[in-house]
Amino acid sequence: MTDVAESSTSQLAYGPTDWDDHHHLPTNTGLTNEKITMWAFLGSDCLLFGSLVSTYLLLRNRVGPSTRGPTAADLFDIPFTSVSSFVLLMSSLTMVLAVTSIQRAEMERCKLWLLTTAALGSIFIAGQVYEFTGFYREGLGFTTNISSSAFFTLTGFHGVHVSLGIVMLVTMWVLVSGGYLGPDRAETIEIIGLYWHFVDIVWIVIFAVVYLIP
Amino acid sequence: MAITEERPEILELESGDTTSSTGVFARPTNATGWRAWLFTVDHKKIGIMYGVVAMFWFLWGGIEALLIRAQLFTPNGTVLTADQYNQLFTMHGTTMVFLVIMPLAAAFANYMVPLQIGARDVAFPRMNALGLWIFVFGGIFLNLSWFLGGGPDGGWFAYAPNTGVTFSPGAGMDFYALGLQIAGIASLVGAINLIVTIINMRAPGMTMLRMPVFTWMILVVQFLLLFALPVITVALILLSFDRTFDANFFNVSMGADPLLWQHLFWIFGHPEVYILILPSFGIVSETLPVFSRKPLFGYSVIVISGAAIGFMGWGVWAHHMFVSGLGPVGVAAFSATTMFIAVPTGVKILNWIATMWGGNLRFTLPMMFSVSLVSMFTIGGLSGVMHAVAPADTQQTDTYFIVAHFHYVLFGGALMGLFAGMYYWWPKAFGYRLNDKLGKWHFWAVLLGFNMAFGPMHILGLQGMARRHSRYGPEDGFDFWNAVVTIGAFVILIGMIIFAVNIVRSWLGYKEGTVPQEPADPWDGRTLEWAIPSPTPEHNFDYVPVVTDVDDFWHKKYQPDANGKLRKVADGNAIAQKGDQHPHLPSPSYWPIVLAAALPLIALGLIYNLWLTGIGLVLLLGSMFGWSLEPATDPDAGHGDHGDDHGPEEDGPDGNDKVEAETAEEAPVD
Amino acid sequence: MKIRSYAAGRLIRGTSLVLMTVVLASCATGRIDPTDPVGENAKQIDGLMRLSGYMAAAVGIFVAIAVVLVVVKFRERPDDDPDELPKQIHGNRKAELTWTLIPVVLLVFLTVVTVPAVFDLSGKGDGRTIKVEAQQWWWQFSYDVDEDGTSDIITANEIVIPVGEEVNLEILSNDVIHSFWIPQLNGKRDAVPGRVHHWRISSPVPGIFYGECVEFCGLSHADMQMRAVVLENDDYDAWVLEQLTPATVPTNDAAKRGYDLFGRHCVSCHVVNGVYESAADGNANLTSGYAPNLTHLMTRTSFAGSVFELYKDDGSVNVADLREWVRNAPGQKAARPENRQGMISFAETLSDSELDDLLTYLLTLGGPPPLMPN
Amino acid sequence: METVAASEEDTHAEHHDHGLSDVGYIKIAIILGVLTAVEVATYFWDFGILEVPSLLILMVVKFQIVVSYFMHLKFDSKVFSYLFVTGLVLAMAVFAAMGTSMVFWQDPSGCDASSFC
Ligand code: HEA
Ligand code: HEA
Ligand code: HEC
Ligand code: CUA
Ligand SMILES: [Cu+2]
Repeated sequence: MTDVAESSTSQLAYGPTDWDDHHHLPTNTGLTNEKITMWAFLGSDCLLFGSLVSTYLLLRNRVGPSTRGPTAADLFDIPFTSVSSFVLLMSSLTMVLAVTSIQRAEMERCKLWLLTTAALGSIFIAGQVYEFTGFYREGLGFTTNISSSAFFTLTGFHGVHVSLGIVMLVTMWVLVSGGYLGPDRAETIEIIGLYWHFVDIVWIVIFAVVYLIP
Repeated sequence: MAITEERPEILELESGDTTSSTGVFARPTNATGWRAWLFTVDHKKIGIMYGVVAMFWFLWGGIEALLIRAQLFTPNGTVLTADQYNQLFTMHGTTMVFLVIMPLAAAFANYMVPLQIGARDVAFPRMNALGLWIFVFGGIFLNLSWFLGGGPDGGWFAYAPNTGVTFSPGAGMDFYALGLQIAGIASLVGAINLIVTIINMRAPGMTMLRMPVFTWMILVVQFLLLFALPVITVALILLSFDRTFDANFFNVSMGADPLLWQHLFWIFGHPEVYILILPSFGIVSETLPVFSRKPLFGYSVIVISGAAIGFMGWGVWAHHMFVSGLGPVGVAAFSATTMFIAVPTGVKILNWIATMWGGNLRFTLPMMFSVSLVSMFTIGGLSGVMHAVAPADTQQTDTYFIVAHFHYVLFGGALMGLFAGMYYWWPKAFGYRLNDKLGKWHFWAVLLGFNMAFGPMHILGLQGMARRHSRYGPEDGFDFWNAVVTIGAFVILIGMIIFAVNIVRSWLGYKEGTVPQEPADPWDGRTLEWAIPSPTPEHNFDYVPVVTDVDDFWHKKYQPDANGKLRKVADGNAIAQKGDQHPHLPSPSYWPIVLAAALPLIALGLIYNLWLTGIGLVLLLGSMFGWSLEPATDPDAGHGDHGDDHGPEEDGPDGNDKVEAETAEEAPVD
Repeated sequence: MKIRSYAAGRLIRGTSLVLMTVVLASCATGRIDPTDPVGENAKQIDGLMRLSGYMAAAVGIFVAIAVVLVVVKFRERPDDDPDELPKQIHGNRKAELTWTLIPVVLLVFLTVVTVPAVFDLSGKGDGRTIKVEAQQWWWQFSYDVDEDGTSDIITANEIVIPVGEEVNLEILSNDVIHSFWIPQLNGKRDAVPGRVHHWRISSPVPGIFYGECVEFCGLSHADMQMRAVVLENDDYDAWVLEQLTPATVPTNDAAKRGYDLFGRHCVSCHVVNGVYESAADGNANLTSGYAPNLTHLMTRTSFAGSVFELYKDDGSVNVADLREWVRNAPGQKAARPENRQGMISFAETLSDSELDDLLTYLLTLGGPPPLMPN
Repeated sequence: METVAASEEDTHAEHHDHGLSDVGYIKIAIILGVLTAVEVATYFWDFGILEVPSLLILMVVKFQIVVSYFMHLKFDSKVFSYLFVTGLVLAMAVFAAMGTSMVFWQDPSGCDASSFC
């Protein structure tokens, strides 16, 4: 290190160095920019869901003079939601299998797991849509009362995250199928996997805190 | 991150390379004229554009302030109606905070951080351009409200339920909520980009504790943004849903608690004030050593205290709510936490003074602004500590005592620091200095006007003048000082006009040749940006510098002689890089600006007609695909497209252009 | 050397001059004055404020001196050798520690005096309870004289309290957030819809103390003032008795015509106890549901958010302003009647003679006030 | 290269340990499934005062497992942990404080908005 500094004459304070000629510049951490980006984004998203969850918790039982209708919690169908939570949980397994497959260059398997994950995600979303319409039919719309506004906003935001994840997974499937994305790009799938798992852990929290804790 | 061979300027699809992205649309080639600016992905051009746009909004925010002051010049002023007044102070605060100070800091961050860490660009150049354009459109969108039925009228912290549809029926608050949302996206995109850049793209040898303090403070600020923005995002979403879709978050008759908004806003809002000040703290930590010809006193202490301020800033938000009905336990707790923020801040102030102590102080313009930051910010900080004494704050809050506090920290702190930065880095960015004489007039006019405008506000506050009051009566006894304040505001205006004149005259002079070309290192600088020519060449560094010390460039110039005494061994201008290499640079791109344009469309649609939102969404998705399908400038890049919601940056074809030209070897990272 | 001390001297003299002007000028005060505390709580707050102010000033002066010293002493001189570097000091652990610890000590001290004061100053007053309701853009005060849980006296904009008693306030809001502040009696407290906030005020001397709304509450936030009227105990009891008396139908002709007009135009919003009570429990014509109770209008010294004086200096009624108010309220004080915020205009509805009659009626509503502003 | 390149913060970056085998992941998933079943059981049977704490513990454990194994945080660079955990801890601390202050630290008022008390 000191060699570099001293060998460079004062004419060339920052001239070409040995280092420049023979090596490319690695990132300082040895990690890719993309993966750091995703983790930073997930750190940020913790605050987003933190705000939404605490908003729901603070508002779920509040009543005022013109409160009407049931609260969201009154209408929960725990067995049903348990099943869809389980489906989302298992999609994390298939996601991780997609990642390991592409890391081993098993493209067919990777495609299969990608699609499975997307399918499980879609089942979850379908379940959510079913749940929402059910609530609506029982008289709990978005504007009915304060707990419904908070509930639909929280779960809706989660649903939007899942849906975006599904879009990404399907896109990945297309790219892998078309041969545009090979094992050397395994990290892309891994990064999308991170996002997917994050959406899953958010649901773990929502399921426990919103649905199960009375 | 891999490195490429010499590459042609325009890239088609890599034949045979199945893993690079498809090149459906051509990228613009190195465009000239206005195109070179609209489609650029160069962090320096982007930085300059941030600055220009921010100065435009500064003019506008200043005019808003002057209208406010004109109204308050005399008792029962008749310049403005109450309604206009309310819109003006709301937009004045919002403009100054979100459209002036934040983007000015972003201007310096974008321009200087890559230079200070020895990088050729930021991690994701296209994302960088995206951030700029989203900010530009966000600002325009926010101000469109003036032409579409009136500006927002709820104050910059928009306390619910006054900002709900019932009490603010116009579209103004919709523009506020959605406009800040858009500006927030811009900041988030920028924050992630800069975090990754600083974590990952420093020159070899530049460890975290060898980074320039400015870069450090920018890093802290980006983390504050990263974690604070989601909170206001949620707050604004709740407000928008209430206003647009009839949700009940702040509907008291449904049982809402209005304090929820206050908590969410200030959980963002207090870190936000440190977002505003820390870049300026970083700037003066650069200028004071340079112009004192001494190293920064306690480099690591200053860095750590900066991080500590950022960190502690999360635990004090409720000091804005001392009279909101928090209850004594909360008030006492937040009162105590707030006071102790003075400790790391004080450490900085005293370290700066210690830096100057025993130095050889050159009173150039950057130095003058820096010293005025040190003294003026302290005044504001100390009144901050007075607010932190919660019982006393029950007499101060919502009076001009608070207005005095935050103008001292915002104008006397943040803005003074940013002006120091402008004078300091002007030669680096443009190749010439701003005229010294005009600059001095600017400085003294601003310093005088500033103290005339905001000093008496302390007195007015203690006399009981409430803020956000569109008038006061002759019986209140506020006339004299209000007149002084208004005159002070116009003195600031004069100072700022001198500044504008200075810019134009120096630029014309430079073009004519009467203002000299500045060398690479005009101030005897300490950090890497002075080791390259002025103005900065497009590729920044000919050769990536290898760093062995804090203030590495300075150590190249001054080395101990045989007796251990420091001697100047080289002239900075002579040893600076020549800027004569031509490494490959990322091509411009159409997509950032197109994608950004989709956001105001979506927002306008939410206010007026959902069809417009649909069109905006189509444009958004389309440009995301365009973005991903654009040919990479690097065979290693392009992970394909996936519309994930924080911007399709993972395909970052531009992310990898760190070192290309001289290096031939391809080596995978893992 | 000489030049330096001359510059320093000039600076010091200059600053002290400025400071003196500031101090002198800030003695000139208006009606609202937090720096002239009267109430017990306000006095306690004032003590803390002064303490923190002196501390801030001390630190500020220290920093200012240091900056001036540095700037004067270490500035570059023409005869300085450009190649001679000043001593390169990178830091000093002891110094850092000193200027970390000294502020810590100061702030610990400040915390130690602040925290108990916070608890001291919170909580209810031990005197009678008065309900304070804020709405756009005026204040309503209700008294439960017989303590049966319902309001017996409802008045607007002027809270009347007996001297020496620490009354307990229950602060509410009927629409948006406002803030209750009578600086000479106590600090401020927000009125937040959906919440009840306890606060207290007291004054050891009789008199009128001025206050205002200090949380931005929309269009006419600037015109939402209030007064505290502190009365000797006897006067207070007399005031209560008068307020408890309901209004009656006037006998005088003009006043009777005004009374009828009132019944036609005003009762959708205003209550006059004993005669017009239809609007009593909130009404749909206003977002907040409330307009001032006018039963004893003339016992107040001001009207419409205490923005207009009800009496002139000579003690006669300020008929001109009151008439103009009734004719065209939104022209006098910004409001959004179309959005049910504030009083509507009668400029189109009422003829001049009708206005005169109405005024005659309004002037029969109680009065004069127990205490006049001097 | 390694000598000059600044790989100071992170020395683990090189050996990208990608965690478990497929079978290992399946085992993890089974564990997660079982934990979820226990969670759901609280809905059918009464756990008394243990219910809320046990649900919270189960939630945290599940969270931890997914993050450590499925997201490899346990095996990956510390940089990622710092980024994520900072956000997570900040969120928990800030919102815990906000919730506490909104629920427990209120002025004692003990009456509703429309009556004397
Ligand atoms: C750049 C922005 C900035 C900065 C840096 C600060 C810094 C501080 N602020 Fe300020 N503040 C604002 C911007 C800022 N503020 C704004 C915009 C508002 C109003 C928002 C609105 O209502 O619209 C506000 C409002 C505000 C309030 C609420 C007032 C109210 O509405 O009732 C409070 C209360 O505690 C407060 C406190 C502080 C404190 C303690 C600091 C501290 O960080 C200051 C620390 C610095 C020093 C103390 C000086 C140097 C220290 C020494 C020399 C050491 C020795 C010192 C001692 C021992 C005391 N601020
Ligand atoms: C950084 C932030 C910032 C800055 C710089 C300023 C600057 C000024 N502010 Fe500020 N102000 C706020 C932030 C800021 N303000 C905030 C957050 C609020 C609270 C809002 C709320 O309550 O909601 C507020 C509120 C506020 C009020 C209180 C209103 C009220 O409560 O009723 C007042 C009153 O005097 C005021 C006055 C001024 C004045 C006179 C200036 C002057 O310093 C302005 C001087 C500037 C100019 C005159 C422009 C000149 C520019 C040029 C000529 C352009 C040059 C161009 C090039 C070089 C290209 N401001
Ligand atoms: C739409 C409802 C409405 C109607 C109708 C109305 N007022 Fe008012 N009035 C108000 C409101 C609201 C205020 C408080 C305004 C303020 O202070 O900003 C008020 C205030 C007043 C005041 C001042 C009271 C005080 O103590 O400050 C008087 C006097 C008054 N009205 C008289 C009248 C008369 C006379 C009429 C009929 C000709 C009338 N009002 C009709 C709503 C109404
Ligand atoms: Cu009521 Cu301001
Ligand atoms: Cu703050």
